[in-house]
Amino acid sequence: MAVMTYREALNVALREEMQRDPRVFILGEEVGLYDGAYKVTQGLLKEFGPKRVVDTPICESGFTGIGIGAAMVGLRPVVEMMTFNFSILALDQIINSAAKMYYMSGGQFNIPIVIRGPGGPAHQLAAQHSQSMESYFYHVPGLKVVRPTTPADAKGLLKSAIRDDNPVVFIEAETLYPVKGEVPDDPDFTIPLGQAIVRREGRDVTVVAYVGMMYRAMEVAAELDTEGLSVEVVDPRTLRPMDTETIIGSVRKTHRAVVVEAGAGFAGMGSEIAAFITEQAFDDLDAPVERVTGANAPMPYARNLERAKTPSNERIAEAIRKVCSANGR
Amino acid sequence: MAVMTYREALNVALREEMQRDPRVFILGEEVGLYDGAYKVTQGLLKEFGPKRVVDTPICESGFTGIGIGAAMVGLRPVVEMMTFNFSILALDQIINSAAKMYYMSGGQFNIPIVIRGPGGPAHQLAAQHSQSMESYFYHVPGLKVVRPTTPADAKGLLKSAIRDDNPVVFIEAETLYPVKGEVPDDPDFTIPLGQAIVRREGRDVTVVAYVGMMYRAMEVAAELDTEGLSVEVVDPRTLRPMDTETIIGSVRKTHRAVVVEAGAGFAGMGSEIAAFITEQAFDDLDAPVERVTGANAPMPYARNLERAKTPSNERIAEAIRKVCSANGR
Amino acid sequence: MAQLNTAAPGVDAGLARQLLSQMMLIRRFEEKAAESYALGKIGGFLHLYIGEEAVAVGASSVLRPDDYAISAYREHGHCLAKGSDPRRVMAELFGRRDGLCHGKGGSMHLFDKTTNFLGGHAIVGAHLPLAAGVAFAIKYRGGDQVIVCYFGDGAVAQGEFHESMNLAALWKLPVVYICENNRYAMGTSIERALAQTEIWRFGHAYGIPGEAVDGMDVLAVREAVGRAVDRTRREQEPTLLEARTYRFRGHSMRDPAGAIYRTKEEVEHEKQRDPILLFRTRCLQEGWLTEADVKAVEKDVNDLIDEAVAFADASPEPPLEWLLTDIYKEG
Amino acid sequence: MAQLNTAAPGVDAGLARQLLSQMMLIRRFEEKAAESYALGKIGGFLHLYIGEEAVAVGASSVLRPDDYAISAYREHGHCLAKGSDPRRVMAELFGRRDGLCHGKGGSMHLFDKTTNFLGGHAIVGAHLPLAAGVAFAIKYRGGDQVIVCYFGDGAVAQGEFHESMNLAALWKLPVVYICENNRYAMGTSIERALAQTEIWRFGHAYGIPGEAVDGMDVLAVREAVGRAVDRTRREQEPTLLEARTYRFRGHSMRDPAGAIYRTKEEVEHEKQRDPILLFRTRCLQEGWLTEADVKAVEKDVNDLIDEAVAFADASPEPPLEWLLTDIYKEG
Ligand SMILES: Cc1ncc(C[n+]2csc(CCOP(=O)(O)OP(=O)(O)O)c2C)c(N)n1
Ligand SMILES: Cc1ncc(C[n+]2csc(CCOP(=O)(O)OP(=O)(O)O)c2C)c(N)n1
Ligand SMILES: [Mg+2]
Ligand SMILES: [Mg+2]
Repeated sequence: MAVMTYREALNVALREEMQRDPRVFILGEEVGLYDGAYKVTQGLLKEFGPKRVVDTPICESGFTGIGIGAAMVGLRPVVEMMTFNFSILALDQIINSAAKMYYMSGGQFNIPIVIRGPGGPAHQLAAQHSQSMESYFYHVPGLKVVRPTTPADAKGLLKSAIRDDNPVVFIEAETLYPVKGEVPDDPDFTIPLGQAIVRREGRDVTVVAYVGMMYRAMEVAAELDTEGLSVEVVDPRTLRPMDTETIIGSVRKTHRAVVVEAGAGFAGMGSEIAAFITEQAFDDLDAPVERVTGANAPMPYARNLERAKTPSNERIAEAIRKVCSANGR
Repeated sequence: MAVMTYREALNVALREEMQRDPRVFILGEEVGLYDGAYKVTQGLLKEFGPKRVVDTPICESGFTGIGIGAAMVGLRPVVEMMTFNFSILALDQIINSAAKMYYMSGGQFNIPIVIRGPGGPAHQLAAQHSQSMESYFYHVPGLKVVRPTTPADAKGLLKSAIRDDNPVVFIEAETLYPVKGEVPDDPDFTIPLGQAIVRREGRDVTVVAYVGMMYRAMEVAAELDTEGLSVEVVDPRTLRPMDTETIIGSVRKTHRAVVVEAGAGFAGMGSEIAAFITEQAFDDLDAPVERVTGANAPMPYARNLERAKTPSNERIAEAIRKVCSANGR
Repeated sequence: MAQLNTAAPGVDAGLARQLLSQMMLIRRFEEKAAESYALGKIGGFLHLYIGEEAVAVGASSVLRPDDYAISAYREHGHCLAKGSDPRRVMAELFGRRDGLCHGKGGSMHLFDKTTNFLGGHAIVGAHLPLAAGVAFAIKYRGGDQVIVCYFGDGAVAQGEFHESMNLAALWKLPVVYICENNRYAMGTSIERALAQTEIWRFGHAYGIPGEAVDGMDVLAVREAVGRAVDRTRREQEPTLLEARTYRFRGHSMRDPAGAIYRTKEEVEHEKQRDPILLFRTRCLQEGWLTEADVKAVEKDVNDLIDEAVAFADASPEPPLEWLLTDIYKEG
Repeated sequence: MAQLNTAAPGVDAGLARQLLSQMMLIRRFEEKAAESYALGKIGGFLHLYIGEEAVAVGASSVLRPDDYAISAYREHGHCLAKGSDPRRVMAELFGRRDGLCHGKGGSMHLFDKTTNFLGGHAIVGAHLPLAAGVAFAIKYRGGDQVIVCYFGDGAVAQGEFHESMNLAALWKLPVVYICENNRYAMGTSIERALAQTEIWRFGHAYGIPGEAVDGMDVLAVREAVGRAVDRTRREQEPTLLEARTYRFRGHSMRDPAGAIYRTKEEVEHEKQRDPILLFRTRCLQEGWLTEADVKAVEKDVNDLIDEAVAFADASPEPPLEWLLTDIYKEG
């Protein structure tokens, strides 16, 4: 095990997979000469050369399409979105070409591509550059969608994504790049897509959260522990396919659930999680699932408004207390 | 009251609003000389001339951007997407420009634009041309999203959408264009955005459904009536802002709910509806909310597979029976 | 009636028969598809290629089997010309189990891995970057194939046209872009869609060589595409060809006449340049084929297509479980 | 040191002072913004315009107040040159209540309805169609305004560039597109991004007239944009100008040196053509201004910007309720 940042873990995953498989290459804005706008691809141009680390002009639809075309005939592109905000320009390619091709062609052309880059709220980047983009993807049959929370997950899941034969939308958390953690060195270490993880065991309530919100949930859980509330925290890690089993298993044990998400709440990921928990564990639930979500507003620039936009520890704690007090605990 | 088709009702709404307000104009592919790919704009070029009914080349992002720019300085464009499938190419403009401009500019530039056209599953148009596109929009703060079910709604809601000062995504149902119904003649007839309607009163269960699925729900309700099950059908009509009050009011009365949607179920509109019903009426619910949704698959071409993709009357009936039998009715 | 007089070096009876027979096969296929559509055996959108056959046939005649081709939704001709079995193509249109895509794709989404035919794409403009991506992969692997990318005049207004031209030129990708300029995108004439109606000239800005070619003359197409493919294969650089053609039918079966936006006279005038009639006449004039040869070709083609229809008719619907297969590839 | 020698008909002391003072105002504004960023008073991305001032100032000097301007995210200069109050612009960068957008937009999203400055857009290429839309509205209303649309060389690879050129040319829309070619899009030089690096030539394909102009020479920019605006106003047709310029700083404050992708020598060489130094020298040479005049301008500018910073500093944060206002406009 080495201790490294989330950013470094991603970098190692890319390097190892490029070493392992000559069909893997990287395509995107500033991934090469500039070493990545967020330095995730640092050193890769030097190691693998311009054939496999390809700087593109600004044309998200065009270069994503190039990746998909290359994947049609057997390469395994990793397309970097400088930030996921720009993936909206490539959405037609990702959804209409990548996600549907295997189906439309009756199983002839699968698209082994990874679309990756930072996403989620960032620091004072305002409405167009700071948003949770996963909502455009997780609804789409044919896509897999990953949101890694820890450095180890970043590495293990990215490696699985690259080895996967399907299009994987891999949304890193911009604010987690400097976060450190232990990461297995084994180049064969992978984490299967579609497996949630219980980050913390607890008896009284299940909190479902990923990326930045997972860290907040863990802080809150530690605090509430001192109040005698035992909080279990589950991180789905992959949003599609969703590991409903692990989540439901946890809820059947705790009888209460809170879902936290950074993005706007209306029709967000939390809606689906709340819905399937209720569907599958209705009779086990002692209270309705609580959702703690980002405000239903574009992201404001001003620091104080920005802070208010995203769920705070206080709001998470409040929701936990609320479900725990309902129908007596 | 005149009896007319859904298509004609839309046409009348456009005509009346263009007569009423010279700032209203229509922009899109084949809206003029061809009289609309689906004939919704029939006769408008003749009546209003090429200045106000503008045929565009195929460049959804470009011409939607033109509409938004024109709206910034006070015009009131109605942009037709030949079908909503193509709106994905204009998504950046709709979301990053139209939906956020009012907020980013601190209230200086509102965008009074309507983006309209047919959407939802159609007949054997396969994966790229037959899908429920609302999921890309209803999550987005700053947008309003309408899905009209009847000819009268089509007229009344489109007129409200055109008079609204905000960007409205107005997704008609391709398969409902020929459906006939009574439509008020009054040129001042409008239906406010954000108001659901109870299509059919009932005591035992609330079914929430819109566009094509609403008609199926009504058929099923009539059938089940003969079995002694009294089904209330609520049509949200506007998906954002959602009239949660009417829906919750109905559920508090019936204690049971089924949500039907044509699109893929995972993280669809039904997830949000199920989630807020459970949140707000948990103690009134005698059974978990059931979701009846389209299969989590791209749309297949073959007729039999296509039929199986979308909820059938049988599946709706089954879900209703299931919630009604849970915890004894 | 109009005549073809292009130079025709190297044309012999065999080649003439091949070209004529392929064009007739596509024509007959399309006529039968139209009939089947009227009978309700084919659903959805059906875009016929009738009138444009010389482009697909001329172009495909210079491709190697390991070269790739990709197209939009009016692609029956491209798919057949690249070598697909008409029976499986027809079965796909019928939405049957033995279709190329097992009935899941339909008319707009034909794919055939065995012939390197890469679809079948129905978002106008979207397959242009895909073509560049295939070319990228060819180059990445050090191969000497090319990809031919067919698209309509309507796609030229789309941003992805520009993105593709720029990337293909910048990175020197071996793709031959063939714009099938039939002068209309549905009801919109090129004059109402493009500030530049000489489409091949768009290449200039990017330094992409190109030319316009008479898309009704199969030999002219063959020559121009031949030159382009040779150059592209040799130099690993893109080419932009504009094949001037015309669709004799409406945009799709739902626009049967195509009469709102163009005059009867115009359509009649263009039909004088039917690529099959023109080439048949030429074959007879040049002595490449006899009347009897042509008759034989006609009969073979009719038999093949009758067989294709019978095959499609006999093929069962896909099993219902297939609704949920081919969404994710396992393992 | 480099010198400016363009013909300068009609330049007098008043105009010279105005141009110099605006360029210096923008420069000083940017320097103070950089300082404030280092102090943590400004957050997020901050893209400085230092080195490119001649473009915004030259262009704005020929616009009427009722003409429009629109830009991308490196827009402080365009916004100020169009007439916005530096105090409110600085307050916006500080995220304060009295900012142009009440602190909701920030550096990348400046909007000022009172000066017809239409933003402040941060998706590369996306504001080009918006500009065409504003021009569409001008024409629709029968007005005689124009809109100037500033964008970077990086936006040229984006499909919306092409879509906008085509639509503006096809529909003859009164928009003057000004590409600020500073030779880099972040770390990507135009040679690595565009198959055609003479950006103004892209207009040819669409029949859009254009030219390249020295973007370091405020009088040259003024003349070229003046001609373009006159023509566009008169003919109601687009123009494409390429202003050749250079950014002296990194892409944003997060790329302070901008040194990975360009050499120190290159940067030093370009700094010899600092548009403010060049124009100041010219003013003195031509006798338009005296040393004392220049000093006075400098002092005024410094005072204005100090005041802007003080104003921004004093402005409170927006109230928390504003998180949920301005999402929908009420009837
Ligand atoms: C992005 C997009 N917009 C609109 C359509 C609807 N549409 C289908 S075909 C077509 C016309 C295309 O014309 P052209 O490219 O000239 O090809 P042709 O049909 O003439 O072969 C249109 C507008 C579409 N499929 N995709
Ligand atoms: C669609 C999109 N892709 C990527 C980015 C990230 N990005 C911001 S600025 C920039 C470079 C733009 O360069 P250019 O247009 O030349 O303008 P300059 O910064 O030189 O003024 C990039 C890639 C973005 N904002 N939008
Ligand atoms: Mg065409
Ligand atoms: Mg630049």
